[in-house]
Amino acid sequence: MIRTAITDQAINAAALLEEVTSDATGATTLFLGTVRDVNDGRAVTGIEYSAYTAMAAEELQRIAEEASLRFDGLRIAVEHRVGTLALRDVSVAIAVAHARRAPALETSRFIIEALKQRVPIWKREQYVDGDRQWVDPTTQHVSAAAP
Amino acid sequence: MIRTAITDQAINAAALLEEVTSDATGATTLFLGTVRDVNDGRAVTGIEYSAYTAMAAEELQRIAEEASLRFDGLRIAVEHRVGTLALRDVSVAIAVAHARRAPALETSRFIIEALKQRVPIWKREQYVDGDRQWVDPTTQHVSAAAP
Amino acid sequence: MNQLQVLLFASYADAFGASTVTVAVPDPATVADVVGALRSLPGGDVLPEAPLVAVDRRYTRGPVAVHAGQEIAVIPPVAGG
Amino acid sequence: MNQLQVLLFASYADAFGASTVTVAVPDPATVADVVGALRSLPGGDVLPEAPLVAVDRRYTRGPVAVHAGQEIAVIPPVAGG
Repeated sequence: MIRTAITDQAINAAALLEEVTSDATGATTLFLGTVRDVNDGRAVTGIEYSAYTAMAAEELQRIAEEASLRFDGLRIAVEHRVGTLALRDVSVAIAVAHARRAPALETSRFIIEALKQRVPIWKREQYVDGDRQWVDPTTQHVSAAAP
Repeated sequence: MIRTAITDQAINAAALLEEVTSDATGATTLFLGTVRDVNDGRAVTGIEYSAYTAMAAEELQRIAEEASLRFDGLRIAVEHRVGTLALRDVSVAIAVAHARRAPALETSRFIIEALKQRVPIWKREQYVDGDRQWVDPTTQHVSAAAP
Repeated sequence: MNQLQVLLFASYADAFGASTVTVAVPDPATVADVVGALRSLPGGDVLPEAPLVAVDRRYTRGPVAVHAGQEIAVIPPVAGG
Repeated sequence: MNQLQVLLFASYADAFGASTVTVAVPDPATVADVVGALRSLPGGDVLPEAPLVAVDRRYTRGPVAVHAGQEIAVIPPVAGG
């Protein structure tokens, strides 16, 4: 099974775990991305995630389908949230289950790496001083945003 | 932080996630081992986990401490359950959080691989036909158990 | 010349001051023509040498032809996860 | 000779019919002496050539000395997870 979604609702990690685990699976992995309090040395109060929603949904689904070709019997559920998130809020959840651990663990890693490279989602960090900046991973630091 | 336990209670995966996630973490991983319905071609109805409890607790803690030396700022919680488990029951949960995903993902993998090699826990599978056998991973199939 | 609508997001939308812009390009046109036309607009200097362009919600590579009716988007460096 | 208690688990406990057995070994004794004494007991043929032995809840390697008062355990192939 594969299910992927871009959502503006809070992500229910426990529900994703439940969704992928079956009688035939022996290993379930969950990866959660959460908002943390410091990035690039600046105190972060929240992150605003935006997406090219139609393409993000399609690209995320393509990634999960590519991942599913690598091992038989994978069960995959992925959600990425958009909107304004506070500290500790879950931005992305990747749940993968398989009969054995190696396919589950490797698929989880495959999906998060591909997601970060390919899915058209952006984040603007909000700082303690009220400033906001778009994060540009290609430069390994944040780039100045328009006011 | 590090917390490890051998427990005879049901594992609360959501509580472990909560426990390791902090304002400073951006990636949380969870690995769950669950009882599955087929092993080595035989229909399994449950698994009885037993342990050399005192040593299992110490060895599990040593593994988590070794893992914690590999990256700064890891937060680790691991529980392994013993007793008789039914299909889908969680036998082991490994929750790891870190500021960044690579340390979290790699630590999760490190811990499950070391746990499977070193922690003195055994499982006896119960089959549909009423038979029970101890699982011996070193022979890649189950070995005959005493009646 | 042909008028094409282009979708912009995040830092690019901020730089151009719009989430959709219309550019005039030769007919037939390529992705490079679209990027060249964008670059000449106010805010166009935000674009790197070879920005990512998606057509109909798929990334393009190389000299891909584009035409009216397609969904054309210029994609800033992604930062999901 | 010295009497030492040895802890057994899982398939080994089943084979020996007990979770603790007492073996007589030379004084001083090594882990190999303990394994040798176990092998001569009923059920002892369950043991592989070099079973894992833990002393005071740590795995041993090589010719480690053991003495009364230590917690000695022979460990079947583990299968946690």
